[in-house]
Amino acid sequence: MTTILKMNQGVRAAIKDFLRHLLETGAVHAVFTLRKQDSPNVVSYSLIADPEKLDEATPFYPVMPGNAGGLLSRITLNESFKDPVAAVLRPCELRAFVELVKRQQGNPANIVTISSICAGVSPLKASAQWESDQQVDEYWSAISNGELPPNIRDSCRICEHPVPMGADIVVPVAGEEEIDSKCSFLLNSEKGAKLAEGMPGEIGETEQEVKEVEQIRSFREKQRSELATELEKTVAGLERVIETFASCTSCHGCRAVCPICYCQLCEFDSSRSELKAQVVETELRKRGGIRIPPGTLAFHIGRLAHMAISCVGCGMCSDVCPAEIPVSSVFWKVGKAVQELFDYTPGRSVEEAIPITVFEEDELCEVED
Amino acid sequence: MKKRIGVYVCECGPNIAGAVDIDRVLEAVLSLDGVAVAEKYGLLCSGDGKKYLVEQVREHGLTHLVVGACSPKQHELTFMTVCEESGLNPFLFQMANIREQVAWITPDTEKATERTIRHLKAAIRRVLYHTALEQKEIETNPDVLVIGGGMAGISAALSLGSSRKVYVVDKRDALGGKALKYEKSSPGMANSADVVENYLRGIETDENIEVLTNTNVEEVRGFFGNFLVKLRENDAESDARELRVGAIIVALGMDPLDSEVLSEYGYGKIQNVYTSLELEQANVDGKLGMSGGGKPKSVGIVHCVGRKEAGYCSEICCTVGMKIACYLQEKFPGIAVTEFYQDLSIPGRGAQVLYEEARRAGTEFIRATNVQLSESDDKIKISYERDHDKTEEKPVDMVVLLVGIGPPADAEKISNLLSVPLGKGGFFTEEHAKISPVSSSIEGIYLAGCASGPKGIPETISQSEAVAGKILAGLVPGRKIETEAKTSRIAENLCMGCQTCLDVCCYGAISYNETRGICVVNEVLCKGCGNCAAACPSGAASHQHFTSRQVYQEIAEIVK
Amino acid sequence: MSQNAEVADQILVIGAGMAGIEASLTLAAAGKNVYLVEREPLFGGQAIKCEEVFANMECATCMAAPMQQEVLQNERIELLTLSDIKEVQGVAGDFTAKITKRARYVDSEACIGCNACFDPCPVSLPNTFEEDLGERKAIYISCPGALPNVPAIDTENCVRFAGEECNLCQEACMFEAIDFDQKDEEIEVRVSAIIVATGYDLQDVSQIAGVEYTESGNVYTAREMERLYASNGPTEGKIVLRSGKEPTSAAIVHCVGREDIGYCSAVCCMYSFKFVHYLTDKLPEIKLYEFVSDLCIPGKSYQAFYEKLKDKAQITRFQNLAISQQDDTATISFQTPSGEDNTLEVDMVILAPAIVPAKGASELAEVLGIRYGEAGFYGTESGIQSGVDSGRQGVYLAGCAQGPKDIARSITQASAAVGRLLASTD
Amino acid sequence: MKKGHLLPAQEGVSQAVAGFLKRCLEEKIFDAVVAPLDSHAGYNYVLLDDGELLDKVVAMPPVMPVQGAKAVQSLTHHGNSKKIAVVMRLCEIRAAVELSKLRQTDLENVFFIGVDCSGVIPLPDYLERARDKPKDTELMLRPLCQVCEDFSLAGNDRVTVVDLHVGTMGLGDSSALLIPSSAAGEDVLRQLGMDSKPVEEVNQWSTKVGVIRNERRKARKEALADIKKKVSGLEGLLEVFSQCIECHNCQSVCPICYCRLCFADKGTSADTADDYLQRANVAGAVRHLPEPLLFHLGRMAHMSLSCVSCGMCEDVCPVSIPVGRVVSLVSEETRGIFDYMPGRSVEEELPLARFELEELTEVEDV
Repeated sequence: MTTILKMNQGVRAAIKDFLRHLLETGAVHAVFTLRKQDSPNVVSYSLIADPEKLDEATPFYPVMPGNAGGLLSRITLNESFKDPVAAVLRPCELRAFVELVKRQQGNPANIVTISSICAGVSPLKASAQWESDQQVDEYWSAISNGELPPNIRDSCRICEHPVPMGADIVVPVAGEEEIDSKCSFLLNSEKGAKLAEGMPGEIGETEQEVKEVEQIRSFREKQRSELATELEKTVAGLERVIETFASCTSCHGCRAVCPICYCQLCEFDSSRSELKAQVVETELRKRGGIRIPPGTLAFHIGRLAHMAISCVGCGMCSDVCPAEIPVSSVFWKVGKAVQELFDYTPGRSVEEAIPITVFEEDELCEVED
Repeated sequence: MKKRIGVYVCECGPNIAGAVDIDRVLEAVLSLDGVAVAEKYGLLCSGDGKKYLVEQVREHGLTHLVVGACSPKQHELTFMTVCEESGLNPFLFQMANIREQVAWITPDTEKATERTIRHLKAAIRRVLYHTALEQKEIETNPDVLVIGGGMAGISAALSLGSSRKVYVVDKRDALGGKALKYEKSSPGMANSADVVENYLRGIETDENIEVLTNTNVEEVRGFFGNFLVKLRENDAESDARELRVGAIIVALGMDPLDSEVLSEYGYGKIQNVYTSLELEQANVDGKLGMSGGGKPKSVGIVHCVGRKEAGYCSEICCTVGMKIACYLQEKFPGIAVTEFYQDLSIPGRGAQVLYEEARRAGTEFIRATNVQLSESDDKIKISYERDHDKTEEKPVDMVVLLVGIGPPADAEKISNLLSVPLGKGGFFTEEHAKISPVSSSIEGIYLAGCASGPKGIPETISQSEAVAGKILAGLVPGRKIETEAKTSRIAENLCMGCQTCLDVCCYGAISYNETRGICVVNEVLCKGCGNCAAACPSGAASHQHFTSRQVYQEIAEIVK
Repeated sequence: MSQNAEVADQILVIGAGMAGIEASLTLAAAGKNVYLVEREPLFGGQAIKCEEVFANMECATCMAAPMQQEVLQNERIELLTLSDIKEVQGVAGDFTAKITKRARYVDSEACIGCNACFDPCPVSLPNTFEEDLGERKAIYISCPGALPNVPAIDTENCVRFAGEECNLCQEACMFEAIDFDQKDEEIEVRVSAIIVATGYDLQDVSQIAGVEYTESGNVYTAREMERLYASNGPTEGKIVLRSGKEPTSAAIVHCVGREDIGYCSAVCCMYSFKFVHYLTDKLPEIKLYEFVSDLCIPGKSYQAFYEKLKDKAQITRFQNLAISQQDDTATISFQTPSGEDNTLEVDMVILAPAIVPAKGASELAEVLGIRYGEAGFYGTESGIQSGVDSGRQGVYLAGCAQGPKDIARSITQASAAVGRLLASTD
Repeated sequence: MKKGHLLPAQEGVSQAVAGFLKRCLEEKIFDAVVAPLDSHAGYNYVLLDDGELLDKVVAMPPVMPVQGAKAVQSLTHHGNSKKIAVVMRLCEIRAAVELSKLRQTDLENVFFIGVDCSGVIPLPDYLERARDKPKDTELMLRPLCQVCEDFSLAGNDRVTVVDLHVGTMGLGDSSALLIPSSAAGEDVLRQLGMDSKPVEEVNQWSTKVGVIRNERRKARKEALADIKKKVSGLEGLLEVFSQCIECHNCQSVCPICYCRLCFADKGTSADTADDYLQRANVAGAVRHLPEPLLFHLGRMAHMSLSCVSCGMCEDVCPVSIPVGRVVSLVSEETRGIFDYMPGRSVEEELPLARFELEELTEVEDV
């Protein structure tokens, strides 16, 4: 049984009202969410303490200028919030935060998490060109038509976990056809239920497990299997991997925006990864030539090894890639395989240990003996 | 270990107590994380106050100390000593200046109290990020290397020889330098060669002084108290000799301005045009006179040759000109000597005496600009502008050019060897032109004589004795020297080896490690100025007591 | 300071200007114990009267203060202010000096320098440290920032010492630092050597023929100019005439009194051009004249300084110069090098007087038994030597006491005196 | 007039250059060559000593996926004993020269072969369209390429580090010029028995380059004036950089940004969650990270003097900030103060590493 708060207003207005309610009642001291900047069509994550500033908040804006889970982990890296704060996170952002907490990179104390059943976000390259609200309107009208919005990130199209795991409050968005006139908040935890006290609306109980509408879910599944098949062809096998990453400019932007890549100095930027004279000699002798700067592929393989187990599939990496490499798709493919191997879902819960940190006697028996 | 910060506010009589509500301040800071005690005291810098602090640190087992009182300039050292006495590392201490920066300038008690809280919070937050630093002591070698065996070098060596071994190195084949070429020294007109020879005898008889002529300095490594010097004889196949010394004196002397200007005066083309040095030499050799052997009846002495090009006044040429006038008048009675000067630079009493003597002997002084020489019949025609307008001419038999003083020819080479920079005019740069005129920016390397700028012999000797004073006081046999605790560090994993820090380090404290491709700080040499930390774009270099983190933390609290 | 320390390790330094400070610090570093005797209630000499010093226009107090602080904090240096040397007996290696330490009437240990005692004092009088351009009380420190930061009572002007029942300052002091019962002390010290660094004075310009200078007119001495520009001076750095007006024109006259004293004072040309910087810095519109006889700007860095400033003033060569004062102006009459007579009227005249031996120099020389020349400077400038010789063994000279020189040379000579001293005792 | 050797190029400039380089390798004039090769899906710099690989040389690729200076850096950062010929654009060579001043490249044994550059297509545009339709004339060059004056050595005294230059402009399709521009360059031609004379084609080439340069110069003025208007004042700066998502791609691909870890990535601020909360309380709301503007200003402070205006940064910005143009503008102004030209010569010292007695006098107080 889950407690549910039903409201007779559109979700975008309702969430702002809810947040305002939290601030005004002092239930939380600040809200971490997307906020419009002074420049038109620019949003960024902000910590908002003044209820008046909530007018600028735009929690479900279909753009992800950074994985908020990663950002929240950096803010709470040294110590947790001392006063309660509400954070509005997309499911993949919430899962990234959980992964980071497991790795001691963030501290969840005093944070109430509000997440949504996510319909996806626009690629940054596209949203950077928006000059009006047209694309945003299209996004919301697609949702109210029960469809998956157009022009969203590839990673969103194939997203396996649009339903958040472990959030205190869940706001259904994807598939809600009356999204602009009514909405409901699922109060998953006691904390969540307590926060909703005093909000106008009808409190009830629902047994029904929240789902995306079937249409969207099946669409995403179809996309996933198509992508998987395609990736079998394009990525599997060394030659193809090389080809996929051939246009990599070594900007390492994928690492910079990846919420899971929390290292200050990446192994692949360190002096250990610099070209060594003897490598040059060997390569010249063997092949007559060597690509410089070297290590393009090694970087991606290495990064896969380090973080694929925790990849939450948010798609930031693909978004910032100047060479249009489908980084996130490759990572999804590899991540999925590794995660399945250990029956591990990154970000499912803080308690679930990261597979490489625990030893199970009977694991990986297939590769032994 | 859990952090236990003690916060103590000094009432400073009515100075702070009268302007700030100290009790409210204490209450506010006591609730902060890590603060174990917060107390006030009448006068913390008093004997009782210091005793009180020592007891407090011990009693409460404090790990960090914060004092809110006057300016750190006044009592930071006092309280750091308190830390030491109480067994706390003195760098785990931070002082908030709440007297000068708050109490004295904030009439409103309410505001002053708020500000005091901010200042203390900032100090508390900063001290959390302090690390214990250690003051190290190192053994020293008291011996001294003197580079250059002219007047500056030998007088320095003589002052030092009684207490330690002194090595005097000169690339030439004998000591004595240029002063040996003068009959007399201006302005005092004492017999120069006699004095120099006297000095040289002193050097010869001093067992502690080793003279190495025909020798070049090849390499210098190390730091104050522990230099390792490699020397090699000129053109010799022999092995390099290695010396260990604690201090180095740069006494390279001067060379006349190597000036194309000379040829503008017809030097080298017109007969009987000499430089002052040539004339001195001829005088000492007893060959003073015209090139054909005759006696000159009239001589023009041209001042400020090369001054405009060099951009500075060489200080001693005016008196040298007068000295030469005296030589000439003594050797050739009845001779007409004219000095063509721009400005007479004759500071002090001695110079005035010489000037008056030259005038008494009949020397004519003409303020002249645009002096030009040309041959006319068997005379030299000097044309010049008097008082910037009238062009006049004067035919003379002989002309002496007073050529300015330039840096020693070896300046650049030695500068590179020692990492002591050259500055204005190409001379060695002093640590501070006014209050540290004989030290270089590198501790343990000193400058004497004309190496740091033109000067006369008395001033040169004064500098040599001053260097001796510095060395005798600072490098005592058997005494260790303390190094700076607040030094810089370079993080190996971040350093790209670009050596920008090396360029900006004033103390030669950073070296480049070829094998590892990174820069390394020598903690003994580092004075903690922080230049490297400011210049390093990647933040690999940082100052241990002023890390970005410490500074940001402090600022963050102040601007909250 | 340890009473039992060997005499060999005790040194007396007379005069706590830059040279005396440098000598004391170097001696202390060498492990010597130093008595640093200063006549005035503050120390730092003439340098700290300047706001900035040539050629780098460095803040003089910022340059001196760290050295002064070091003196105050150094356990090996005992600074005796308000003190005079009365007698010196003995020979090199064992001198006995008698010092009179005049009472300050303020306990230096108890006083924290909060200045609370000034306000209530009923007496105001011209501040001689400020060349009488500002006022002070009978209990006073010479200027903000003066060290030691402990006031002194001027008994000649204090009403209590004139017999009145005043203890206002004592009442204002929270630290019970004011002690009217303090007495002058006679101190006897045994030292192995003495360094004399008593500095210089400026020639009294009112005695110079042809120069009309009164303390109320528009003619100023160089030192008055220094205090006018000083941020801790009587006008807090505002350049105004005694009338309160800003000058629109000023003439800086070099070599004042040079003919009388018969030598060049070495530093006046440089500081006269420094004044061009001072004046144009504060009063950009001011019209400036420099009256120059011979430019004396020796050394590698001084000419560049001159070049930077020379175009900001009209430079005139002169001979036979006379100065007279009017109500709002001053008039300079002079001859150009070609002999033409000329006059110039300006709002302000600044004189660069000659550097002469410090007041009482010859008397002190008699006490110390050292040589002094015709002009009254100690030692000699002749011969080939550094000038630190005083003519008496064990007594060394440093700084302008030996002859006019700039700060760098004073400091060099102070180190040299220490060098000679240490070399002879090691 | 410069002297040059006329190189037949009926099969294209790339093949002509490949042929030349092959001969150099055969004659052992160089131990190896660095040149852009057409490989797999893009153009990569390759170090090679096998002449056969030269068949894939593309003298002037239409894109710049990696700034060539980075290739030289990765090869020579820890010294280099091989004699290497490097074929690159002038902006890449100049960046390599800047890096040598920062001790990131060792150019002792490097022989630079410059090539006339007609500009490159922004990487995303190229990948989207031009890869399949290389002759698509609709495609615009990088904004900074459109206003670049230093694209050729003809009439250019601002770049003195090239040993040999390949001139192609104004010569039609069938020939190219080899212009020796250093003693080493002349020496190489001599060793190969290739004469160099003041042929008529040199004139043609210079004229054509001159015409283009004049257009570019004009365009540059306008473009910079335009950008100056945009970034003037704090408001303008904030606006231009407000979209920044702090991916720092601009810094990672910048040839001059050689730091392993950027100051902005070090997290030195160590702000706690509470600090953010307090700031939010004061301001009502705060952006999650330090203003991106601080990062960009800091970067400009560090590298703008050495900026070669290659435009890499702009290519990789996922949110299309004209970062390259802004830095280029700032660079032009800061360089002007010191009369400094990045990559002009190896000897010209970095202004910040050198102390001049007489500099910045306008900000000094006497």
